[in-house]
Amino acid sequence: MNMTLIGTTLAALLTIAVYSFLYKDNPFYKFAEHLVVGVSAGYYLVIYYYNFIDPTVVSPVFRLRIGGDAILLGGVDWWMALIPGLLGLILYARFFPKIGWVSRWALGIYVGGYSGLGIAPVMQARVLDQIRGGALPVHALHTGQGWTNLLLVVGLLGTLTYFFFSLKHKGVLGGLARIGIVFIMVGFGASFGYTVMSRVSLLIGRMNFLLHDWLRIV
Amino acid sequence: MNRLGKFLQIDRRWIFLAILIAVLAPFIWPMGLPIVITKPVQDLYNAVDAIPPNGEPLFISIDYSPSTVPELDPMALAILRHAFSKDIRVAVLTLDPAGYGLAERALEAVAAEFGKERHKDYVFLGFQPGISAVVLGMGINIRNVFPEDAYGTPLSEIPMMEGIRNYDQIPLLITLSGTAVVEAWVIYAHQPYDAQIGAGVTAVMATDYYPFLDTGQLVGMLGGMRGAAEYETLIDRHDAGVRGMDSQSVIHILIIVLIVVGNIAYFGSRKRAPETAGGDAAA
Amino acid sequence: MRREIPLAITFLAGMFMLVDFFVPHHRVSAAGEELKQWGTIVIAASILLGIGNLIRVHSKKIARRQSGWGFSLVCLSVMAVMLWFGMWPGAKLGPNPLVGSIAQGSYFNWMYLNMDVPLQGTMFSLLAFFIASAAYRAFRLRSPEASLLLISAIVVMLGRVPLGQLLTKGLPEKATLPWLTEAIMTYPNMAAFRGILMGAALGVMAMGLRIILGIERSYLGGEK
Amino acid sequence: MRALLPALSLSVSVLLALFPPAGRAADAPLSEVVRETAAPAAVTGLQARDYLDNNDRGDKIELSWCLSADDGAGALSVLEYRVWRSQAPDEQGELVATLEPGTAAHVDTGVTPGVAYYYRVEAFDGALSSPAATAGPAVGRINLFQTSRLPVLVLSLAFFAMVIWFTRLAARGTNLFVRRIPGLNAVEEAVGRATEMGRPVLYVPGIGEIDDIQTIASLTILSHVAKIAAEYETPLIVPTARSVVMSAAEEVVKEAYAEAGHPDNYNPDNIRYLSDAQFAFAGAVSGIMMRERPAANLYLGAFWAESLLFAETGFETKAIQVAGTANVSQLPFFVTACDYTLLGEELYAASAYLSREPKLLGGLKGSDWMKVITICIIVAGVVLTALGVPQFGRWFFTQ
Repeated sequence: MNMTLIGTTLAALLTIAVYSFLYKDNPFYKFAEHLVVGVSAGYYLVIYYYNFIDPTVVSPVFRLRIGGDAILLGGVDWWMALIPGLLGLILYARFFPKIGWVSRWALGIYVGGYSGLGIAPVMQARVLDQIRGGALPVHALHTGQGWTNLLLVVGLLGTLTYFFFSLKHKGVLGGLARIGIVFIMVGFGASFGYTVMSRVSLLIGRMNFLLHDWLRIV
Repeated sequence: MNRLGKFLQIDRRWIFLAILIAVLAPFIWPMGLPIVITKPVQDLYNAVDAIPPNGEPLFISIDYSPSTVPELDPMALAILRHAFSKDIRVAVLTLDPAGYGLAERALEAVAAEFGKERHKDYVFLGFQPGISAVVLGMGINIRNVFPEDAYGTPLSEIPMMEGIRNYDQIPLLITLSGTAVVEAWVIYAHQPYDAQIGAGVTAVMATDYYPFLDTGQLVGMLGGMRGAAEYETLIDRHDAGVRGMDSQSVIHILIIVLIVVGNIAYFGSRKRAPETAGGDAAA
Repeated sequence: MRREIPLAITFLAGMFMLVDFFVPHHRVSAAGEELKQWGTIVIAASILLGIGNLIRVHSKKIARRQSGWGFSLVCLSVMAVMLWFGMWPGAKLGPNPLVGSIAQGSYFNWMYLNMDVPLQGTMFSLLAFFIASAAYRAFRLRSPEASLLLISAIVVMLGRVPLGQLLTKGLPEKATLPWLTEAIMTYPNMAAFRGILMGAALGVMAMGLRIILGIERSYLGGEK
Repeated sequence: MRALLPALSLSVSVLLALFPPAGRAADAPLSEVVRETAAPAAVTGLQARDYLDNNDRGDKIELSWCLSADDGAGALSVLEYRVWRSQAPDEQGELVATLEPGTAAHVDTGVTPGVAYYYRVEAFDGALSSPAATAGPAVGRINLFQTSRLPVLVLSLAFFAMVIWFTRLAARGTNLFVRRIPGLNAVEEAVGRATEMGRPVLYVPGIGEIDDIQTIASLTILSHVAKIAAEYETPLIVPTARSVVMSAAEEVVKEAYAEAGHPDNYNPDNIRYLSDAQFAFAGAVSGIMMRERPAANLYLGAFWAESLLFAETGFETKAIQVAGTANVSQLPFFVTACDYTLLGEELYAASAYLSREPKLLGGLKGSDWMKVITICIIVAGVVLTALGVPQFGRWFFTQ
């Protein structure tokens, strides 16, 4: 027995333990469930430390100072790495009721920064570009392209109307919104059907593992 | 409740059993159904094929985690095999912390298969957190975000990375992902820096990205195991993707049969027992 | 003050990143990069908050011998083992001893590949079963909308697999299942999704603006 | 015989003009005859201007020109374009680039910001150069505005103005109408049912990080749900996949219990961090559903593939399920497997709608009117393209 074979067997047994959940909740599944939570917690801690905390905070602030030279990190001096390090630390202020409110500073920078960062690119990629992609020529109705373009434009306008909250969906608005629902439903159906494939692939992948990699019967 | 009505309330474990049988059977008795190549796959294949050998490297970002391995690993293997068989250089990175081990495993396996040399033919840049920061940072200078490769060699000492500064020197970047990372590449690399982005995504995410193909924000796309199977067919090297396609067919047919049977039972029983189970499909 | 300072910080950080998008000046770009870097460090540093919660909840269970405490013990001990394998003092990355390394061949990597990968992958694959039972239960022709959902799902399911392609092989191209699938994906599906995306984008922007302006602040918690 | 030579060379050059050889002209010896007498045609329309990228150091100048008439076709096939840069209009200066035929633009990097440069571009056929086209002075500047993003700015400002305007209207007490959103009332109903059955409520705020706006929308809804749960004295379980979301959820729920007047009923053990790993989280939440049997499951926030895992397990435990996400790919599963589903923007609307705080409704109104503008632009675009005005797409082209 070598490590590879032990590993494959262990992985196969764990795989079967998870599938047993389909029959009913049982101790094997509970074991697998708690195991994966523990393993992935350990994995994330280690990966985050090595790839992140260490190179951006620990190394610049501690280790490399010992040598005397301040190093540059993406154009920033070592002491600049202290600021985010402190921001990370003050998240833990919430365990000390007296200064707990300080932890919101870190949250403020993070949430505020990313809210601001999100707005304009979203406007660009999801509104402007999609307007550009959505306003298609529909005058050439003697060609198939004209009709499909018309379909796209009507569907887009209908869907947008469905999400109009300021008025009741009656009359023209109601009609357009209804067209929107039709498109949404066809889209959801298609998406569902498309996904079946993805999910089945996963099952096939696991079966391939059990039969090909572990049992070697196919 | 009549007999049909009872059929509607069937224990779903019978369905689970049927699915299990449907997935296993074709493994034991393969049918070998033909595979048709779709345009997004052909486009991506052509884009990879057009990269000159031993020149600027193809970048592959392995942005998936263990949960999507069955769909995305075959893609990574197929694209790597395509590139290495054409002597195209490859740089691999990952934006998903859980992708580190997977990226390393796929790259080293295929590189060994083709006898490629690290730092000359390929390089593994490792993981960097902060998706948008990394993607944007690469637009300015790759060395700012990946000062060294995954094993600590500075990029400046890696021969194949000489002269590779930013997206201008990257002929194509393919992201393989089961999450919205693809969108980050489009928004932060294609939009500002005009980087050429290709994607390999899970079948479910593929629907999200059809609009991006249409607007040219994505060069091409592989969707799900089917996409991998098509790519494997294009490079003429059958592997897990092609092997699974028969099971796909059988399960799809099984689900459709289940839906049809369910509807027959539903209409047959509706007169007496109005059916209440299930979600309200209307929004 | 306890409320104003975080709101002011949120406002400044948000406005800066918003303005950064429109200002190409390299110093502004560099400052933006730096701010983003801070954000990600904050998130990385936060992971101990979660781990702390996990340890607290499970050790309470173990201490009180609550039902299933054995599983809590499994969870905590496997996490400790993983940490020990990965971070043994003096460890460094790259090809080196089995303990204190995360490179291929180390114990850490072995546990990851043989426990984490198969467990998560298998949990994900449960969806193959669930998608079948959901389809069986919910796809009923009970209203026009539900019928559309059902029909387009069936067409796409058939059109995506080789067997479905064989079913309509002899027919003219525009009547084959792969063509219909592609057509549904490209037209109705894209129109609807584009609409939903645009609507959602406006929601994101409005929410983002409310956050920056401090109108939306429930995520910051209470006043105290 | 002598008279034949010019005639031959003429006919060869005509033939070559009509049927350009596949390789470069230099490979064809006969064309040498012609080459000695004339240089390729010069490029036209040369322009030099400051180049603006998104990390502007002012060290780039962008050149564009129209190809030489002899590029690609003709006997005097262009071999390369040569770009010269100088600081005086009549100097030849320094050769900064040689470019392949077919190139009609170049970005000259490495200029000093604020210095005026002159450019000369020549077409070169291997032997002779065309007369130089000149352009300048051009100055590389460090810009403070990305002009290609003007449309984004204009639309964003219009949007902000509307949101702020409606928020102020609402703050002054104007009654803003918002139509009923199907499914939102179900949230309260679900909590009520769990109370009747004496079972807990499960609230999953998605697996997004707190920088995902959906997560923040979800926390706002959570605050509302927690208040109801506190009033009904029903336990509320909140599993999270992100540490920061967990600590924010703790604050939100604690605050809600205090506001509802039941601060003592708040149980910190019910706000749980499970795992950052997607399916470790999904598996653990399924375990909670099976063992603690919540009667109402609310899934609001950013969800990915785990959506159906939750919804089907929840169905098996016979819980009433309300879902909402802006992740379009997951909506089909929530719609088929849950009792009620909030689609896309409805999730963001929900936080405003449920809290019934007038100020939050301002954002909703603002995005509604932005939708009207968007629809108008699309219709205008369709009409303009039909009328043959092709510029429309270009107005919305940004970088």
